[in-house]
Amino acid sequence: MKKLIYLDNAATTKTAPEVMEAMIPYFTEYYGNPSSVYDFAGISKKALDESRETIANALHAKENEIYFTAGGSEADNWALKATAEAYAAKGKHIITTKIEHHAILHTGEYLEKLGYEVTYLDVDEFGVVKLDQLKKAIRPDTILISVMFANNEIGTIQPIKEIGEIAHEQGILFHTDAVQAFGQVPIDVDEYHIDMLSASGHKLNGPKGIGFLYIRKGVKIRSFVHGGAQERKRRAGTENVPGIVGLGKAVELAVNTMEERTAKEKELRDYLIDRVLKEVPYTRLNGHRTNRLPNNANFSFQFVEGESLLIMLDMDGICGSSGSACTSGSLDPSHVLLAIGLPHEIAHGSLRLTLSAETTKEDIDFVVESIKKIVTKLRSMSPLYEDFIKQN
Amino acid sequence: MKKLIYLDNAATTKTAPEVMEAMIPYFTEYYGNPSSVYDFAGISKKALDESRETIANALHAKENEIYFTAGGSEADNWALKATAEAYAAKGKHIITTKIEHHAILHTGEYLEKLGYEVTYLDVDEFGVVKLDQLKKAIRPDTILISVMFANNEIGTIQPIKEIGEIAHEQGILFHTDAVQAFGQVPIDVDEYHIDMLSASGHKLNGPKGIGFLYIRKGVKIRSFVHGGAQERKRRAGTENVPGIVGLGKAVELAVNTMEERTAKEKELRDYLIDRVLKEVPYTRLNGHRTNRLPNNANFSFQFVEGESLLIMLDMDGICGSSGSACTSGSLDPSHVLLAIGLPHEIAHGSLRLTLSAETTKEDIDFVVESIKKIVTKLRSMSPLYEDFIKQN
Amino acid sequence: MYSEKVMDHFQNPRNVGEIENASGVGTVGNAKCGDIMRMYLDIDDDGIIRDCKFKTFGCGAAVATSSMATELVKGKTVQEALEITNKAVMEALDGLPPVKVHCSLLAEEAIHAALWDYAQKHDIKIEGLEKPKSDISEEEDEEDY
Ligand SMILES: Cc1ncc(COP(=O)(O)O)c(C=O)c1O
Ligand SMILES: Cc1ncc(COP(=O)(O)O)c(C=O)c1O
Ligand code: FES
Ligand code: FES
Repeated sequence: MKKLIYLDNAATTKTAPEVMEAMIPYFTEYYGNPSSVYDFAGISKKALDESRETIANALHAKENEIYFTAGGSEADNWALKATAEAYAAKGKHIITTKIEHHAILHTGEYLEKLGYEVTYLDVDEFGVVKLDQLKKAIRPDTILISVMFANNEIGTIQPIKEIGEIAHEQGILFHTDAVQAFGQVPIDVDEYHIDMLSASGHKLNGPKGIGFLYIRKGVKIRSFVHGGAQERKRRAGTENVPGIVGLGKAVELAVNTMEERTAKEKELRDYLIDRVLKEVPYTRLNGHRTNRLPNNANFSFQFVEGESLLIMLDMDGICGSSGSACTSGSLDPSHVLLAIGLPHEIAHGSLRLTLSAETTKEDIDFVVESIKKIVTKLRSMSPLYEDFIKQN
Repeated sequence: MKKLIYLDNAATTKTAPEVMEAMIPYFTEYYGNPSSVYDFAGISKKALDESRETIANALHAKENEIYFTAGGSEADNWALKATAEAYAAKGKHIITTKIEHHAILHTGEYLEKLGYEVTYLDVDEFGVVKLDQLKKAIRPDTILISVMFANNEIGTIQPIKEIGEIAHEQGILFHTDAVQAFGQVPIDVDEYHIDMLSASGHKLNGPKGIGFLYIRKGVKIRSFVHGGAQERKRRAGTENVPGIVGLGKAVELAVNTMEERTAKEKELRDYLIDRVLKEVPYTRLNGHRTNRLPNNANFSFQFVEGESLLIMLDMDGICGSSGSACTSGSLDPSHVLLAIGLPHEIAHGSLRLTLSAETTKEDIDFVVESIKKIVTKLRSMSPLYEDFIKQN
Repeated sequence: MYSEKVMDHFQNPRNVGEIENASGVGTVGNAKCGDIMRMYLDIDDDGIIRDCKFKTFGCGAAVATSSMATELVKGKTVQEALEITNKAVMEALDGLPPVKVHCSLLAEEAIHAALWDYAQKHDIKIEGLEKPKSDISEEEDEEDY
């Protein structure tokens, strides 16, 4: 296989070798069911406890506030559905934003069908939630505010602390989907007034199929998966021991390397952004210039369609992603890019590149040259570009 | 560590080395997100398709009828909750049994709170559902019959084909929890009239944290986890690619080795049962003598408490399990043992031993001697035994 | 799951057995988990517990607490024995897992039941001893879910 420049780390990441190493014994050697009585199963139980502790520490939370799930989507579904159920007597109004991941948006729509009311807040042109709109949206029957920590497409980081303060002043629960942010930015659930937080292993060099929901002690929570007594009777199912061990290791690594890693990523990301904006005309950066995930760059190239761009990058060995309609199951362009005010045809030509610790300056140089070449080629084929040139 | 005789394969199994080998590349090498556009992610996508095909073939189903989940519990929850939701207009009555796994029972109780009615069928002394009772339980508003294929505690295999026929004659959907049976007995969803079937990877030497729900084409099904467009838009969340690959491999192995493996297990199981019943007085076999899982033996030793028995077996390096209250989170003894008519104090002294392909005759001989010694010791300490001896 | 002390008392329970013509015998059961404990006491004329034996049908914690309770009781006066609480037994065992705390109540109750039997047989009144329940089952806080 030719050299691969993998710049789609917001979609998923490579499982780190250290994570692999930590997991392997729990598949074939210490495979006991943590619920069993014998000593052999105690090894699995201990591994769960240690992973839970590592994760709790990373968030400044307590161990018994961490509940393992099969990933970010399950955690998001759980947070919304179970809160809706447990607090229905108080009210049936939920506030979220227009730029959430589908795991939140579609769950919100589902709850609307069940008779709940959901307010989807707008964001400004950089993708930041408007705090005054949030304040106005709060009603006596509002039971939950769910705002993502950082956006998966444009990388914008929300003013989580301010949102948490507003929620808590009003006695409303605050959930944040931190699937993209956890491991990339420091999070303190107390300082930020977070009551629930979703995260997913495969976004931080951990395994796929494992994640967690942080639930602050005292929050009334119902089960989402009913059955056995696992996870303090809150989430049934034999624990994914290797996955949980892998997640714990990944969190440990992410926390320990965060400062250095993200500083390096930011530098490369800014180098990438600067070069692309300077060297490719009719291009814009989506998201906030500084308040964004350290590894995220998101561009819109006018007159260019996203899927074509991706396929050509792929031919150069570059993996990226696009908010283009054509790459997703649905045919609507990204709801996030529309929410920040991009017109359809520009939203279509977006490119998200998300770096990892392994990304080098050489990679970025290669990518910039490739983008320049491809955008030029696609524009030369584009009727939109032809019209534009003729009109100018 | 001293030699371990692992006889708790109904709780969980060792991940097979072949399964490990198949999975590993998908963690660190082919880690792409199957939903992505580039070629690199196509490798992951292809792996999913292959696993789906293997599993479909094992059940005589079609590939697009297999939906991956995080395990058996999620599959059970999904089957019941989504059917309840999708068919509420037809009726709100569900039939299941008293000996289902908690993933079914607790989900049933949850649905009852939502206004559904659930009939829990009795079983006979061997743990077999009574077909005439089933027929009588059916009502015009019955939307689902859910009966487990084989019981996890006592191993009894149900007359699934007959139940499927009854369901289909009445136009009622039929779900079976085959978490214990899949890979141990041949299953043909068409022949048995199964509309939905739950299975879990870690019960058949596959990884933990992965399972699937078979859903027959034509069955109206709602999502349980809402979000992205994965699993034909039915089950959101980035696919657990390594887990799915491992599950596929485990199913392939289970199917290929089934005949030979289960014949060997049956022979050893019967040897174990015969020796224990013959050599340990005041002992009974729970479950059906012949219609039982090839690897399952379940005994009750009068006057003996299960947890003590397990801990002493553990000291001899033997891993088993018990339906005793004292070993579970709840303090009630096994609902299954009570359902087959055992009184509390006998249900307490139950021991489940579940064999694997690796179990040897030497293991069984060692285990029988150990049981004899321990049961004698525990009886000498038991006030119940003292009373019994004095009275006789 | 259990401390080393618990495992030691479980593996090598002290004072298992019966006492013929015991001064007092008490049998208590835990309706909640179905376990049963019987305690035999041999008490001399000065009211000192000379010997103590037990039999238990129960989990590892139940066996270990029975064993430890007999150790604690031996040599004590009736009044001292009465003051042995389940907490004291648990502490002597270096603790029990939270779900097993109720098992230790069996031991405390079994001592009380045997002392009650002794008092009945010898027609004496022991200060602070009430007629024991034959079934103990104490409410545990279940978290709602
Ligand atoms: C019959 C049965 N159903 C469901 C389950 C749940 O499966 P899992 O633990 O994989 O969620 C199990 C095993 O625990 C089982 O034995
Ligand atoms: C912000 C956000 N939330 C939720 C998810 C869902 O996570 P998972 O795919 O692990 O279920 C993702 C990633 O896909 C995400 O980026
Ligand atoms: S033109 Fe093909 S999907 Fe948009
Ligand atoms: S005595 Fe039953 S759980 Fe301990």
